[in-house]
Amino acid sequence: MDLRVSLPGLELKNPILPASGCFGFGREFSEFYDLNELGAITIKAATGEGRYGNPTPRVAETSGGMLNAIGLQNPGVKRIIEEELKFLEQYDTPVLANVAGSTEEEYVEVARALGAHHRVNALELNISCPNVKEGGIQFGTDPTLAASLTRAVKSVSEVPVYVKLSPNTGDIVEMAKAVEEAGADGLSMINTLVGMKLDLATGRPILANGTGGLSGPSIKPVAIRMVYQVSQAVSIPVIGMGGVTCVEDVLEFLLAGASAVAVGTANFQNPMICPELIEQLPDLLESYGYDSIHACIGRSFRHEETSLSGT
Amino acid sequence: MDLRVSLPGLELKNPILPASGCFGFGREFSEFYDLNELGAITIKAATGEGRYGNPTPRVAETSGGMLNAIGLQNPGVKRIIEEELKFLEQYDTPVLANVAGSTEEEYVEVARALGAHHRVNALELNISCPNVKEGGIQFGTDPTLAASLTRAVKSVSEVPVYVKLSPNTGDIVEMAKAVEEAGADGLSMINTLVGMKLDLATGRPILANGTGGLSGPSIKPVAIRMVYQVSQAVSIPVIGMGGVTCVEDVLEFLLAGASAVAVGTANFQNPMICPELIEQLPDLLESYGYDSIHACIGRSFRHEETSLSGT
Amino acid sequence: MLKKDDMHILQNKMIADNTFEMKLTGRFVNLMKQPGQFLHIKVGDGTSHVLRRPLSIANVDHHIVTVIYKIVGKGTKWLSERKIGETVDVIGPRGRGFPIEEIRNEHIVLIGGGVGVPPLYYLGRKLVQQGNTVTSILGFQGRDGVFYEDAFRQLGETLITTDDGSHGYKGRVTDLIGELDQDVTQYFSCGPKPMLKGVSETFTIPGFISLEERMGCGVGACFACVCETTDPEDSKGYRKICQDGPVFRAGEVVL
Amino acid sequence: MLKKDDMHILQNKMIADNTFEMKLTGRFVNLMKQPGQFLHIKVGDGTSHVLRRPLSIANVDHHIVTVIYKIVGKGTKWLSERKIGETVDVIGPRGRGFPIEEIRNEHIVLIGGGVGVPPLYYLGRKLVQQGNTVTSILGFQGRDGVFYEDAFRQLGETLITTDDGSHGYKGRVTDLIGELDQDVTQYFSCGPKPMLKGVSETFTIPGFISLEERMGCGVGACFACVCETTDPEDSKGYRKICQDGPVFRAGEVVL
Ligand SMILES: Cc1cc2nc3c(=O)[nH]c(=O)nc-3n(C[C@H](O)[C@H](O)[C@H](O)COP(=O)(O)OP(=O)(O)OC[C@H]3O[C@@H](n4cnc5c(N)ncnc54)[C@H](O)[C@@H]3O)c2cc1C
Ligand SMILES: Cc1cc2nc3c(=O)[nH]c(=O)nc-3n(C[C@H](O)[C@H](O)[C@H](O)COP(=O)(O)OP(=O)(O)OC[C@H]3O[C@@H](n4cnc5c(N)ncnc54)[C@H](O)[C@@H]3O)c2cc1C
Ligand SMILES: Cc1cc2nc3c(=O)[nH]c(=O)nc-3n(C[C@H](O)[C@H](O)[C@H](O)COP(=O)(O)O)c2cc1C
Ligand SMILES: Cc1cc2nc3c(=O)[nH]c(=O)nc-3n(C[C@H](O)[C@H](O)[C@H](O)COP(=O)(O)O)c2cc1C
Ligand code: FES
Ligand code: FES
Repeated sequence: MDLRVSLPGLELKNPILPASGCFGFGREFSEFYDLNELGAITIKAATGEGRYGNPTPRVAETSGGMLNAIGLQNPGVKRIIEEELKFLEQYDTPVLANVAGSTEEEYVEVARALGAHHRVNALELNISCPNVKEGGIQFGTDPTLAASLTRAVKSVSEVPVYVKLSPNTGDIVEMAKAVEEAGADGLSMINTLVGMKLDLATGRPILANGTGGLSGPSIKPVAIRMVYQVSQAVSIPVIGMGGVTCVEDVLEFLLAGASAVAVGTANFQNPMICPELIEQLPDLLESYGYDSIHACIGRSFRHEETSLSGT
Repeated sequence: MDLRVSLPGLELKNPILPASGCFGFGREFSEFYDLNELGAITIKAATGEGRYGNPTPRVAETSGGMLNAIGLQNPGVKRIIEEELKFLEQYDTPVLANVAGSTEEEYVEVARALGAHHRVNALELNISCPNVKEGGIQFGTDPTLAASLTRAVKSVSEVPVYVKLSPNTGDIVEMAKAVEEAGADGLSMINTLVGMKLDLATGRPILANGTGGLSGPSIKPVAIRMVYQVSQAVSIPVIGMGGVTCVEDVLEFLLAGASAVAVGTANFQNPMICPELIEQLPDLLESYGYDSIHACIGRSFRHEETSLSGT
Repeated sequence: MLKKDDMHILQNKMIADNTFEMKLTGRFVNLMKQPGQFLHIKVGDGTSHVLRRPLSIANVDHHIVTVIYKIVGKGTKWLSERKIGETVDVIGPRGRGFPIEEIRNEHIVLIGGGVGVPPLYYLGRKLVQQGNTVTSILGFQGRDGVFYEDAFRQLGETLITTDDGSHGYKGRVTDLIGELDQDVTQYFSCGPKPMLKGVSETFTIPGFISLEERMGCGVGACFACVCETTDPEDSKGYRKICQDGPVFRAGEVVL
Repeated sequence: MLKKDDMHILQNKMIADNTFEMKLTGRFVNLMKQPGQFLHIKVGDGTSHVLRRPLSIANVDHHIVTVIYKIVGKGTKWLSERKIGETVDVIGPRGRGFPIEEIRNEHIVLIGGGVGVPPLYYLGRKLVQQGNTVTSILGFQGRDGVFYEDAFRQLGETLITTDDGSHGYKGRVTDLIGELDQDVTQYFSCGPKPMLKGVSETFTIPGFISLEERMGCGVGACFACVCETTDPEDSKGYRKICQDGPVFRAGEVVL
C-alpha cells in the first residue's frame, strides 16, 4: 500500500516520524535501524546558545506514562548545524527541526539559522515546553503571544513552519486558530501535560525541577480529543502525537484527523518502534478496509461522506 | 493512629471519601460495607429537575484510565432529598453533596435546597463537568464566571461550599484564587480531563457524546501537580483526587497538600477500595515515620520546617 | 454484605473459534441461582484495566459456574491466557436474570446470537428441570463459531443459523421464528441489539430479552449502562442494565 | 545494527535480602566483554511501565550473563517474579565500562556499596585474569543484604562493612581505605553518590567510578541522565551517563 503523505515542506514516504526530544538528533537510533526508513526525523529542540538544562533527576515513571524535565538541553543552533545536521546529510529522510527560545528574538534567530539550512525541510516551533522558566509554554498558553511569535518566525523562515501546541490550555482550538491565522503551515500536537510525582520517602517531588511533562499512553485520550477538535477547525495539516505505542494507535490518530503521526516516549521502551509501526501499518489499514492512507485521515468527523461499504 | 481531619462542615474520622459520580448515593456500596467506615460520602451531582443524561455508550476504557460521559444523570434535587438523603439517615458519616446546573439560577436553587437539609454537611460545587452542553465546565474554565457562581451559591447555602475545579485550564491557580476570594470554604480537585477514544472499526468516537472525561491512574500526575500548586496558593483546604488506587497514592496526595483524598474510578475495579485504604493508611504512615495524619499534609512544600529526623 | 471473591479456575479451554469456556468455583457459587445474571470480572494486572468485564453465567452445576466468552479485545484476551489453578477476582452474581420461577409446563423458545447464547444454556436447563419444553434457535457467524450445539439439543429441539450458511440454516434467527410451533407460550432472547429488536418485533407472544451495554461500576452506582423505558410515564424513565437488568420484559425498554 | 534481544532466563533466585541473581543467555552475550556496562531491561507487560530498567552486568561466563538486582520498586519486583524458561527483552550491552584492557600486574582496589557491588565482580574477575592483584571493600546495610562474599574472596582479599556492624566491620567503606596496602595503584568504585564522593575525596591515587541516574532512553538520545563535567572548559560541559558512562575517571564529573 502506498503510505506517502505530502505535507508542507515534508514529502513523507510514510506517516511515521519520531517526536522531538525522544530521538536526539538521530545518531543513537541509527545504530538500531536505517533512518531512511522513517517518514521524517524530528530533531531535539535547538536554542540560540547551548543549554545545560535542568538538574537531575529529570525523568520519573508514572502509571502508563512518564514525566520529563530535561529543560531543553542542547548544544545550541550553531553546533547542531555543524555536527548534527552534518551527520544527517547521509540520509534523505526529511528533517523537521524543533525551535525553542526564551525570547522572541532567540526563536527568530534559531529559526533563521535552521530554516536556511539545506538539510532542514520544515521547522517545528516549540511553544509548549513546560520545563523551562522562560519561553516555552508561556508562549503556548496565550494565543496572542503565540500568534505574534508565529508571525515573527514565519517572516524569517525559508521553510514551512509547524507550531507545536501545548495541551495545558482550556481552549486548544482557539490556540490552533490563532497560529493558523498568523501563518503557520501546520500544527503538531500534543506536547506534554504538566504533572508531578512525589517521592514518598523524602516527601519531595522526584524531579529536581518539581514539575515535568507527562507523556506516554496516559495522555493519548487527551491527544486524540485535541487532534479531533483542532483538525476540524483549521485547514492546515496536523501531525498527531501523544502516547502512541502500537499500530492501532497510529490509525486512531489518523482517524482523528492527523496527517502524520509522531512517536515519542515509546522509543524508550522499544527503540525499534518506528520501523515496526511502518511495517505493520499497511496490513492494519487493509484489515479495516482502507485502500489508502488518505481514506482514513479524519474519517472520524467526515464520516458521512466516506463511510466504507461493507465495514 | 488518629486519622481524624477537621474541615469546614466535615468532621472526618479519616481522610478517605468516595468521589462524586462514582458512588451513586451510597446505596449500592452499602451492600459491600458499612458506609459509616468512610470519612465522608460524596453523592452524585444533583440538578434542579431530573436528567436522563447522554446517550450510551457512556464509558470507554483507556490505557490506565477511562472516559465517561454520563451527562449528570440524576433524579433531580427533590427526589434526591426524598429518597436518597432519606436512605443516608441511617448513617452518621458526613455527606458532601455535589451541586450542578445549566444556569446560575439552577445551581442556586439546588444549593439552597441541599444546603438546608440536615443530612448535608457541605456542598461541592461542580463547575467542572465536561459532559454537558450547558453549565458545568463552562463555569469552570472562566475565573470570573466561577467566582460569580461561587458567590451566588455561598449567599444561599447554609453549609460550607467546596468548589470542584476542572483541570482543563491553563492556569489552575488563578481559578483557585478566584473562587477562594469569592468565598469558597474549600476546593476539591481534580475533575476529569477532556478526552476521546475512537472505535477503529467504525471510525467514530466510542462514546455517543464524542468526548468524555478522563479519570483513573493516567491523570494522577496532573492531579498531584495541581494540588501541589493550588494548596500553596490558597489558605482554604483541598480535597484531592484523581487516579487513587492504593494507599501510597493517598499519601502522595496528602504530601502534595490535600487534607482529604477522594477515590473515584477505583471503586469500579474494587468496590472495597475505600475501607481497604482506610485500614491500610495507619501502617503506611507509620512506615514512613509519620505519627499523625497532619504531619504529612503538604509536606512536599513545607519541607524545611518539618523534615523528619531519621528519615 | 455483597459478594466479591477470588474464584479458582478449574478449566479454561477453547470451544470454538476464539471462544473459551471457563469453569470457576468459589464461595458464592451457591448464590448463582437465577439464569441471566452476570459475573463482573477483573482483568489484567494492577491498574492496566480500570474496568471489570461483564460475562453471563452460562451454567451452574455442582458448585461450579461456567462462563463462555469470545476474545474481542484486551480483557478477554487476558482471560483466555489464565491457567488452571489461578484465580480471578469476581463480583457476582449481578443483576436480575430471567423470571422463570413460576414457569411450568410451557413451551418456551430460546433465541440467542453469538455471545448471547451462553446465558440461554443455564436458562434452558432450569426450564427443562421445571417441566417445560424448550426449543432453541441459535445464531452464529459461521461454522467455526458454533458452540454448545449438542448441549442445547439435549434440552430440546435446536435450530442453528449461520450468517454464511456454513452450518445449519443460512440467515438470521428471526427467519426461523415463523416456523415455530403454534403452542409456544413465551420467548427468552439474548444477543446483539439489532437481533433483539428483530426478535421482539416478530413475536406477538410475551417474552424477555437480555441487553448488553458498556459498564462502569457494574453495580448500579455510576449510571453508565442505562436505557430508556418505553413508557414515558414511568416514574424513573430509565433502567440500569447492570442492576435492573440485564433482563427486561420485551417492550419495557427502548431498543 | 544494535543489540536488542529476548534473552532466556536460566536462573532467577534470591541470594540475599530482597536481592536476586538472574542468569540470562542470548545472541549478544559475546558482546558483553567490558565490565561496567549495563543491560537495559524492559519490565512489565504491555505499556504499564514505559521505561526500561538499567542493571549492571555482574558476570559473563560461558555465554551466560548474570545480573544481580535488589527489589526497590515495581520493576524489580516484576523481574523477581520471572520464571526460568521465560524471556526478558534486553537492550545491551550499553555504555562505557571500566577501561582495564591495558592493566597488568597492578594492585587494584574495588570499592562497592549495595547494588554497586555487582559490576565489580565481573571487573575483578577480568583484572585477576589479566594478572592483577585485587582487594575488595564491599559495603552493605546489614548481614542479610550481603551477597557474593565468597566469590570476591576467591579473587583476593575482601573486606566487608555493614552499617549496623552485623557482619564484617561496622561502618562505611571509606573507613577502611586508610588501612589499605601502600602498593595499591588504582581504585574502581561503584555505589551511591555520597559513597563515590567520599571514596574519590579520600584517595590520592587515580581511580574510576560508576554512576547511577534515572534514565529515559538508556541509549543517549534523551538527555535524562546527564551530569556536569568538572572542567568548565570541557567542550560539551556534560556527560551522558548511559552513553559516555556509567564509568568515569574520578574527578571528570561533578558528584
Ligand atoms: C450483561 C452482559 C453480559 C455479557 N455476557 C457475555 C458472555 O457471556 N460472553 C461474552 O463473550 N461476552 C459477554 N458480554 C460482552 C463482554 O462483556 C465483552 O465482550 C467484553 O467486556 C469485552 O472486553 P475486552 O476487554 O475483550 O474488549 P475491549 O473492547 O478491549 O473492552 C474495552 C471496554 O469495552 C467494554 N466492552 C466491549 N465490548 C462490550 C460489549 N459487547 N458489551 C459490554 N461491554 C463491552 C469492555 O467491558 C471494556 O470496558 C456481556 C456483556 C454484558 C453487558
Ligand atoms: C547504570 C546503572 C546500573 C545499575 N545497576 C544495578 C544493579 O546491578 N543492580 C541493582 O539492583 N540496581 C542497579 N541499578 C539501579 C536500578 O536501575 C534501579 O534500582 C531500578 O531501575 C529500580 O527499578 P524499580 O522499578 O524497581 O523501582 P521504581 O522506583 O519503581 O522505578 C521507577 C523509575 O525510577 C528509576 N529508578 C529508581 N531507582 C533508580 C536508581 N537507583 N538508579 C536509576 N534509576 C532508578 C527506574 O529505573 C524507573 O524508571 C543501576 C542503575 C544504573 C543507572
Ligand atoms: C524526554 C522527552 C523530551 C522531550 N523534548 C522535547 C523537545 O525538545 N521539544 C518538543 O517539542 N517536545 C519534546 N518532547 C515532547 C514530545 O515530542 C511529545 O510531544 C510528547 O512526549 C508526547 O508524545 P509521546 O507520548 O509519544 O511521548 C519531549 C518528550 C520527552 C518524553
Ligand atoms: C463515571 C463517573 C462519573 C462522574 N460523575 C461526577 C459528578 O457527577 N460530579 C462530579 O463532580 N464529578 C464526577 N466525576 C469525577 C470524579 O468525581 C473525579 O473527580 C474524577 O473521576 C477523578 O478521580 P478518579 O481518577 O479517582 O476517578 C465522575 C467520574 C466518573 C468516572
Ligand atoms: S455500570 Fe454503573 S450503573 Fe450500571
Ligand atoms: S537516558 Fe537518555 S540520554 Fe541517557
